[in-house]
Parts: sequence; C-alpha cells; structure tokens
Amino acid sequence: MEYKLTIQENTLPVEIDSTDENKVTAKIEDREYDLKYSLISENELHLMVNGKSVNVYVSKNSSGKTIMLEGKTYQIEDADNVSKGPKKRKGVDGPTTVTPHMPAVVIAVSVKEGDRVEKGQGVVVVSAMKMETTLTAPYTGVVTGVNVAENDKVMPGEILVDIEEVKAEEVSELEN
Amino acid sequence: MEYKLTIQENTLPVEIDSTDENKVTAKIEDREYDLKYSLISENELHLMVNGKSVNVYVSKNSSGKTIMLEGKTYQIEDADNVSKGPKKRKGVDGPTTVTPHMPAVVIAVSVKEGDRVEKGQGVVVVSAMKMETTLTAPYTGVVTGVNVAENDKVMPGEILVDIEEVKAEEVSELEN
Amino acid sequence: MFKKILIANRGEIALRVINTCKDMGIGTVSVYSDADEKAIHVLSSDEAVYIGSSEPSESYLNIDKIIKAANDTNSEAIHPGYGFLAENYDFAQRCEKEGIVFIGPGSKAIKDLGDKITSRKIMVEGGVPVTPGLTSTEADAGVMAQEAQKVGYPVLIKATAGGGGKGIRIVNSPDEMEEACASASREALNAFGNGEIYLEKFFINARHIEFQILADTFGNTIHVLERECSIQRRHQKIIEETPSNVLTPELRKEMGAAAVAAAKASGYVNAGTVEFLLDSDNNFYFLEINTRLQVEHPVTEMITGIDLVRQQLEIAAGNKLSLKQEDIIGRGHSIECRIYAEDPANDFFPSPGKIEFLKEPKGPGIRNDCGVYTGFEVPVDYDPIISKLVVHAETREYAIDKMLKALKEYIILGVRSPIDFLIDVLESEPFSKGDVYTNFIETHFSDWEENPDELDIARIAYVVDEMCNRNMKTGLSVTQKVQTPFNTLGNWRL
Amino acid sequence: MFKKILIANRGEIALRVINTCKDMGIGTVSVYSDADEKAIHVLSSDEAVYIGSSEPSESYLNIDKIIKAANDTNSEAIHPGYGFLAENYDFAQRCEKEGIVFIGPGSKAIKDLGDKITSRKIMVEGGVPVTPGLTSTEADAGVMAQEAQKVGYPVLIKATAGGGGKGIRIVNSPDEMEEACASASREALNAFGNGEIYLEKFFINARHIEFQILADTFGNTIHVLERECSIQRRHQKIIEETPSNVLTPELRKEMGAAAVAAAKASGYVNAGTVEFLLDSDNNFYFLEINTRLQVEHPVTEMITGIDLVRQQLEIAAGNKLSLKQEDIIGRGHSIECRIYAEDPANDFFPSPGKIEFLKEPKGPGIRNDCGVYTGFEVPVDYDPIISKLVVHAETREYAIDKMLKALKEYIILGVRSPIDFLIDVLESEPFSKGDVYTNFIETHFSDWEENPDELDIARIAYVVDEMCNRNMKTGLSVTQKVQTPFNTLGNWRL
Repeated sequence: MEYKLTIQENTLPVEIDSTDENKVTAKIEDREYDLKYSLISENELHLMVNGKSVNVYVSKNSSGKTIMLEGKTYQIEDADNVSKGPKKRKGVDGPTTVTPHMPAVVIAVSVKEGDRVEKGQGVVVVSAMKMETTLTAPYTGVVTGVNVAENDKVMPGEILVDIEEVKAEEVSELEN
Repeated sequence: MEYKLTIQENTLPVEIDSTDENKVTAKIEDREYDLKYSLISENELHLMVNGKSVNVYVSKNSSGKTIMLEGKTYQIEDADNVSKGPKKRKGVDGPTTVTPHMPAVVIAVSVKEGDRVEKGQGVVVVSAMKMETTLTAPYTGVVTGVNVAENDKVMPGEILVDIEEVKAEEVSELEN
Repeated sequence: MFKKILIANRGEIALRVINTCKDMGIGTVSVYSDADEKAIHVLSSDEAVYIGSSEPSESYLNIDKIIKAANDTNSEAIHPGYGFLAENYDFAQRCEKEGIVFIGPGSKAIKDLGDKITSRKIMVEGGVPVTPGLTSTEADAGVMAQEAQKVGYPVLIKATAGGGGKGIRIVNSPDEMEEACASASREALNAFGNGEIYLEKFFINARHIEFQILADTFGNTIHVLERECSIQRRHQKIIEETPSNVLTPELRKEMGAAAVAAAKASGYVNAGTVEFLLDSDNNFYFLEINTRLQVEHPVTEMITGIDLVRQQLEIAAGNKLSLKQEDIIGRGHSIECRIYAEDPANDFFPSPGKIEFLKEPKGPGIRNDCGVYTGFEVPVDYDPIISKLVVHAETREYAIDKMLKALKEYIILGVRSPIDFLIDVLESEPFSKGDVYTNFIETHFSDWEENPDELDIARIAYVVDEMCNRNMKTGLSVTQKVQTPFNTLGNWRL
Repeated sequence: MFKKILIANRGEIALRVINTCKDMGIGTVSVYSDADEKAIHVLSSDEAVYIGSSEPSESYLNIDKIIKAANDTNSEAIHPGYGFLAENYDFAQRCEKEGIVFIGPGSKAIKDLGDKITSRKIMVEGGVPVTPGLTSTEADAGVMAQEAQKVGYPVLIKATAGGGGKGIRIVNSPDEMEEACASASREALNAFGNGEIYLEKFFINARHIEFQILADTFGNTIHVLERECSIQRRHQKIIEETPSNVLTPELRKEMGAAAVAAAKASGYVNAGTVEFLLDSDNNFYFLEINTRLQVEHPVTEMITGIDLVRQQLEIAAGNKLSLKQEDIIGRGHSIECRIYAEDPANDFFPSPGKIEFLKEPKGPGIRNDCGVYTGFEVPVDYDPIISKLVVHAETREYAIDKMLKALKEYIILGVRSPIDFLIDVLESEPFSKGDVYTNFIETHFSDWEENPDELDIARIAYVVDEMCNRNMKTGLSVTQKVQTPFNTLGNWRL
C-alpha cells in the first residue's frame, strides 16, 4: 500500500509491502528498505532496518503523529488527511494575527484604537508559565480594535488586537 | 454495592458507596474508611485513606487480581466468581498428583510400574529455569503408570506418574 | 530529628526532598493546587493537603494556607524547595513566629541577601570582591544610562529581588536603556512582587561559577566545591557541571575561602550557594548568594557522595555539621541538563500539555530527578521543568559521552523538549573543549534549528505504527471515557 | 579500542555491557534465541543476530553459532557476561583460534581455575590458604564419607566445574552422602556438562567474602576491595554489600594481598573475583576464583566510582591498567539485592511469566540494572533474574534505609518476586547488626511466610480498580489481538 507523509511541509510517498509476519519492505523515492518490526508497547516500536536496530517512539495527536528516534522529534502528517483549509501553524514569516501561542495572561497592551503600527512592533505583552512574550504586529497598519485588557486570560487563536493592513503605497501617502 | 473478596482463603464482604466523584466510603466488618481515589494509569491507583496517601498497583489474572502495596503482594478473588470446581492450587497437605508447578524438563524418573512408594518419596526430578525440583508421591501407594521419560518436556497439570493409593490397613497387609 | 515536615513546593524538587525524608524516616506532607491533584509530589508523600486554585498566589505562594496546612498536620518544619516561597523572608519570619522550623537560613539573612543592594554592601564590608555598578536602586533610566557610561557598556539591569533569570536585561547601548528598565521592572514586579532594579557591569566573556556552602548553627561553615553554570539561555541555566575545568586547585581554594567568607559575613545558616563571575583573566566577582537549595545541587552530590538535603535537615534540626572542610573531596565529573517542556526551535517557548509517553534514561551513573509521568498534564501555571538529568563518570569526557547516551534514550512525547538542542550543544566542539561562557548559547547556537535526519525511518515508522496500533488506538479511545468511572455504574451489582 | 563487539549473553548483564559500550562509542551486537526476540538486549544493541531455539544448547551455549555471528558481523571481541559460556575454556580457546578477542582471562587460566581441584593445587603452591578437603575428584560416595570423617561433618560436596551455587550439596551425616553425591553430580552434569565432584569442609558460622581484582597484560594486578556475599539461599547469593563490616583495615590489606597473590599464581588477566571463606575466628580460606564479571559487581562500582566493564574492555584491548592500588578508595556503603522471578513463600520456586506491570524504584543513590520491561515474557528457559537493585549511601545504616525504601517502591506484577522477603531480611535485627553468615537464611528465615497486613486496603483497592478500569480492561482486551497486526489488513488502503 502507499501513504503520502508530510514532515516539515515536505510530502513524500511511502510504499510498504508486507512480505512476511512482522516483516515489510519499504520504498521511498528510489531508496529501498527491508524491515523486521515488533511492537514493544502501545508507543514503542523496535525496527531492524537492513540489520540495524532502531527504537522508535510514537504518539498520536490532532495533526498526525509525533515520532522520536535517536533524540530527535518528527511531526508527521498523512497528506491525504490534512485539512485543505487555511493552516493555523506559524509560517516562516511569523504570525498573521495577534494571538498567543498558548494559554496566557495579558501583562500590558501598548496600543489603542486608531494607533498606527509598524510590522514587528510590540503591541501586547503576555505571560505564560511565568515567562513574558511580546506579541508583535503581523504587518504595518492601523489598530481597529483592542479586544483585551491587562490581566485578561487569553487563549491561542483569540485575536487580541485587530489591525487593518496598510499597503506600502498607502503608507507613503500617510506620510505625506 | 457489596463485594465478597477472598485473600488467602479468607472471604470478607466489602461495602462500598460512592459519595462524590472520586470519593467513596468503605465498610469491612465494623471498620469504616473514607477514601478519595484517582486513577494514575491502567495499573496504578492513588488512594487517600483517612488522609493518608497510599499507592496501589493492580493487575488482573485468571483467578482474580494481584495487588501490590508497600512491598507486599495480595492475590484477591471475587468469591462470587470463584469456580466451585476442585481448586488446582497447592493445598497445605502438598500436591495430590505428580505434576510440575511450571513447564519443565524431566531429569530423572526413580520409579517404575508396580513399585510401592511412600507418601513424600521422590519419584520424578524435573528441571525448570536450570533449577532441579523433586516431585514426590502424594500418598503411599503403588505406581500404576509412568507417563514420562528423561528429557521429556512436561507441563503443569500433566500427570507424570500414576499412583494408586493404598490405605493404611492395606499397607499393613502388604507388609505381612 | 523531625517526625514530620511539610514541603511547600511541587514536582521534582518536592519529590527530591520527600526521597531523603523517606530515607531518614521523616513523615512528609505535600500541599497541592487544582492543577496538581495527580502531581508526583502528591502521590509520593505520606499526606497531602489541598490548598487552592492553580494560580500560585492562591496556593504555592499563599503563606496563610501553607502555614495552616503545616499546623493542621502537626508538621514540625517546612522545606520550601526552590522558587515560590523559598527566598521569601516574610514566609521565613512567619514560620519563626509560628514556631515552625524553616529549613533554610534565618529570615534576616534571606532579607539581606535577597536584596542585591544590601548583599553587595555586606560583601564589600566582608572583603568579598563584587562587580562594578550601583550600590543603590534606581528608578530613573536616565541615571542608569549615566552609570552605564561610567562602568562601560554592556551593562545588566537587574531586579534587586528574586533570581532564576527573571527581571534581568542586558543593555548594550543608551537607546535600549528605557525599554530594558521598564520590562525588567515589570517582570520583577510580576514574579517577585517588587519592581526595584539597579545596574551592574556585564562581562561578556565571563563564566558563572558558584560554590555550594553548608553552615550550621554553631558557626561551622564549609564549602562543598564549585559548580560551573555558564551555559544559559535567557539568563536561565540549562547545563551545569562540576568540577569546573578552569579552576586550578589554588583558585578553587581562593574562591572557596571567599564563599565561606561571604556566608559568614551574612550570618548564613543551612545550605546556600555563593555565585561568582569569573572573567577571562580569572578575576572573580561576587554576584549573589542564593539562600535555597539550587536546582543544580545534584552534580555536587554526585562527585562528593553527600546528600545535601540530609545536611539541610540535620542543620535545621540544630545538629552540628558532621563534615569538615577536609572531608570534602570531589571524585569524577558530573553534568546536569535541565529538561523543560519547551520548544528549542521556537525560542524555548514553553510547551505545556499532557505527557503522552515518558521513558527515562537509565544505567550506571545516570540519575534523573523527574517530576512528571506518562499521563500527567504539565500545568500552564508553573515553571515547565520536567526533570533534571544528571550523569556521573570518571572524567569530563566520559561524562559528556554518558550524557549524550542518556539524552538519546530519553523519550518524552506529548510536549516538546530541548533534548535535540542539548545533544547538539554537548556534541559541539566549544563545549567539549570546555570553552563555556555565559554567552555560549548566543554565540554558538542563536540560529539553531531542528535538524531531523532520519526522515525515511520516521515515515516508515509512521506506517508500521499504523499497521500495529489501529486496533489498539480504538481500544484506548474507550479509556478516554474512564477519567470519571461513573459511566460504568450500570455494570455494578447494587 | 574495539570498533564493535558481540555480547554472548542476554538480559540485564548483556544490557550492562551494552551501556558501557555506548558510553565508549563501541558498536554492539546481540545474539538471541526464540524466547528473546523482544528481549531488552536485542532492543538495546546496534545489531542483533538470531542464533536458534530457546534451549541454551541451541543458542546461548552454542559456540559455533556464536562464533559465526561474531564473524558475520565483523565483531572484534566477545563479552561473555556471566553464566552460559563465561567460564567455558573451550569457548575462550575457540575465540583465540578465530582471532576474536575474548573479554576475560586466557583459556588456560579459565581451565585451571574452573577446575576446583587444579585451582586448589595452584593456590597451595602460591601460598594462599585453602579450605581443608580433597585435592582430587572422587566418584565413590564411600571414599567421600571416609574423607568427611577426617575433616569432620558437615562437609560440602562440590562440582569441580561451574559455579553459581549449582552442583553443591551440604552433607551433615554419612547416610546423606550417597544421595547428595548423586544429585550434585547430576545437577553439575546438566548445568556444566561435567559431573565430577569433590569434598571440602563446610564452615557453619562462616562469611563469604570476595575481592574484586583487575589484572592487565603487563603483569599489573590490583584488587578493588571486598564484597560481603554471605546472605545466600540454596547457595545462591541474594544480598551483597561492600564494605564488609567485619574487615579491619589490616585484615582487608592482608586478604587483598592474598587475592592479588591468587591472581598472579594463576597467571590471571582481566577482571576476576577471588572468593574467600572467613571463619568466626577471622581465618580466611581461598574458595575459588570466578573468572568472569560477577552479578554483584555494581556494589564495587558504587563505592569506588570505577566502571568495571570499561576496565575489562581496556584490558582486553591490550591497554595498561590506568589505576594503581593506591587509587582504589571506597566511599560510603553499597548494597545489592537480586530480584528474581521467584516465589519466596514457596521455597523460592521460579515464577516465570509475563511482566504485566513494572515500576522501577528511582531516586538519588538508587541503581536498578533491569533486564525486563512491562509486557516482556520472562522465559522459562533461563535464570529468572529480573534485576539487580543497588543502593549507595554515606553509611551502612543509611544504605539499608535506602534499600528498604527502594524495595517498597519496586512494583512487579505478573510474576512473583522476593521483594517482601527481602524487606523482612533487611529489617531484621541480625542483618542490621551485621551478623551475616552463609547460614543466615536457614537460621533466621527458614520458616518465613508471607505476612500481608493491609488486607482492608487491598480489598478496597480491588473494588475501586473495578470501578475505574472496567471499560479500560475491555479496551485493552482488544489490544490482545494486536500481537500480529494482520487482522487489521482489511483497513489498509491497497
């Protein structure tokens, strides 16, 4: 059978055929593997890959499976299952909304409605697990709404400050 | 509700009422207990018994549950479930048949058909996990069958030597 | 010795104290908040008292509730662990008032040393060298900037209260001064309830070297060798070791003597830690005395064979120190890595959540002081430490190898951990050469990224797991329901 | 140093060797039988080679298969662990022939010392005191009886081959002699392939004290202090400790010198153990040299900080011993308890089966060299050892307390273990007073019985578990099916 599996936004097909009990062959691109495997516990697999012993640890989560092997962590998604909707994961360009990464408490809000903000400018400081983080403006624009006050408890996904983007040319206009 | 639970052949009724979520009261004979409990894992329970913290570890087995607490092991059976058939457990008088306690290999057979054996006399030596054990005659009698030879693999329950019991008076007759 | 003590803390450090109490036959009382109903310290102690909701101010920082719990359970003494009320002199004073032994120094020493200004003054009088900078607090960023010019940039803005890397900012130029003062002050206020700050010179190529001290009520004070704690991120130690590879026997003797002098100057009793900065010319400067048991105390235990918590309890019980300075001999090398629920690829951002699977490293010379277990929910409300992974071996080289093996065998699923990051640090050339300075991480690992390299195996494992576990998962989805057992009531015989 | 070695053993001792190899960056190859497909040594090594069915003769005792596995995997050396082929000189000789390094002494030393008669002769020549008795084997029980009269009853009938308490019988009177000789000989034949036996005097109130030795190929030989191994059942050590509380510094020096002399007399190389009997008048007699790593080696590692397996590998690689006698300094006290799958209430009868649940004791100063895990099936075919539980503390008293705590926190469900028995032994007055002799168990615990005392809590727990786990059990019964996943094939997308 074939799976399409995504690690760090890189999707590759994995072809697996069971040759014998607890034995499979796998093909990824042009790379072939002979495996013997045994299930050690619900979260532990022991693989013999081309004669080498590998212990793999697996847990399921909402977006797929987390796998640990030799000290490294892999978040793997089944491309056929991934929702085609807009991903809420951090892109390389940073967040697109002002929202905390985790349940947190608002320590300070540094902007008010109508303020103009530069991309990357700090707008809200939140504290989680006794550590402060500054949430920044995702793009240059104007604050159209401040939805929180100090000491509010906030959750990931909750938009703390609404910012209306201002395109580069408009910015120059504003400046003139 | 009420359970009848047996430990080491001593059966007592246990009355349990749930007073609140994760809280129960228990009554055994005239002894009463207030408990708060939480399930830590499939095999681990944490109990607060009258304010004292107790960790209990449980596993199911064919005849009931094995419970470990503070270094000691308890084999508990639900008296309502215990088969009324003849128990195969070791009685205080020792075994009633010539059979190994565990999978083993026959090292030596010291009797042959027709031999007279005294109660407690060694008849078969088996070896399991590299340790020798001598299986003895459960009662004075005459060997009516030897069902194994050296190096045979034998299992618990398997009768290695058939012995026909001889009553005391018959014994005296035999001696005359 | 005490019959029963209360531990006013949680997680791994509470368990650490409970372990020694069990060795000594001392009864233990835990306190816990809503978030910690199933926490390891609750499971491990003889008794446990619920003290309130998860906000620290309602539970672990609530002096009244903790004192009440101690009185209600007839606890003779309280061990504060680290963090929370460990360095709160009001709490120590309250214990003294209530006739409960506080397992730590007297409230006056905590107050004096907890205020960095006062402690700097005490040390100057005691003849202990301190870092250049202010000896009074300052609210005006302008004045701060002037002082910075005097001692020269970069400088540190430091909260006078607390510790643990909170309320500290590096300032490299005048224009950063205002914002740095503001946020340092705010963070300090939030963490310690005191926003006062001051300034001292920041040494770029310096090492953070601290000495463990023990002082009894009879005036006997010794040091228990040094700890090298230079590897820090955001002023938070993450790797500690002992011995330090730069201390000559002479320098060790000199700094040890200074540590003992510092303790005596402040009238210190019980276990404490004297922190020094060692600059590139091997000049050392007093930083502060931590009036508590340190997170990193195990490395000292590993090379000396001394149980520091036992020493704390003996001293608190009024017993004479059984150890003399000449009894303190280090053997081999020990390293500690702090394992937090945090994402090293995302600026070490905390990663709370449920531990789906935990497998601790094991084997000779490996110790893991762990505060969580499979199925435990790491609370969002507290410091996200999972465990202190400690190794001991004959030499530093062997210890590094052993730590690398241990890290690679340490499995934590459900929350992110810095294990891969720590592996890269320990495998790096500057670390193995011992070139460790407080700016080590910024210098060598500021642009660190995850580098998964067994992508094929990982993908194959995904599929094999799918093959093996499909039924199992179904089976387990059932267990989700079990959290409260009352959906099974129907099965009962009533 | 070797690039890769093969470990010709299984379970906890194979894992012990693998751990040090990982520390040293040496590749590891395991071998395994049918029963051990999922055994811990298979999971922990870099490679694993299947060598046959579960009968030892077809796998772990099969020299040809093991040599083939070593050659097929280009292993440069073989570590035999203890038991199996560890003291088989044919195997050592075969390794020498094949150009594979045998990590242990040369085959000649194994042969000489493995034969108790020859070794007794060597020691007599080397000036090492030996126990009174025969210096030649004897098949005739009658002659044995005559010799017994000479040295005086009780006597020991001993197999000349092997060790580990097998092929040994105590004889108290002439009428027991014939059966004892027969069964000792049979057991020896079965265990070691050699049924030859001899006789030596049996000391009733004697202690079993052994010295660890290390000898390199350059003629440097040192001892690494003693181990007190008096607590035995059926001539099988179950509790070992160091230091011995009866050895004065003088006596330790004297016995240590004798141990080194014994090693030199036999041309010994690598790690070994010289066993002595110490009678009630502190006279000591050579018993034997175990030409292997002992089960109880960890207690020595705990007090000396030395990794004995690393020393074995260095010596086998032809390196000079880096340690001198004066470097060997014991610190604190260490105790080991052997945890077998056995029923202490039923004459320690083996109790193999599936480990339904395992929770290992943890904490500072606790080490558990464990060869099983939750879900593993303890095979009927091999010695039923589960783990070696080891503690280290400042004093013997503290070590006993720590061991008691560790035992009470050690959870093993699915097979019976001697934990409750060991707790009673460690809590007993004669043990805490250090009155330990080889007849300790017979004297104080021959009529030991289980003494469950929390019957109410146990019963209540049964019901609470019923409340919590009914669904869960259902859930898990599903997982039983999963052992082979092919019943899920239907779900696959093909």
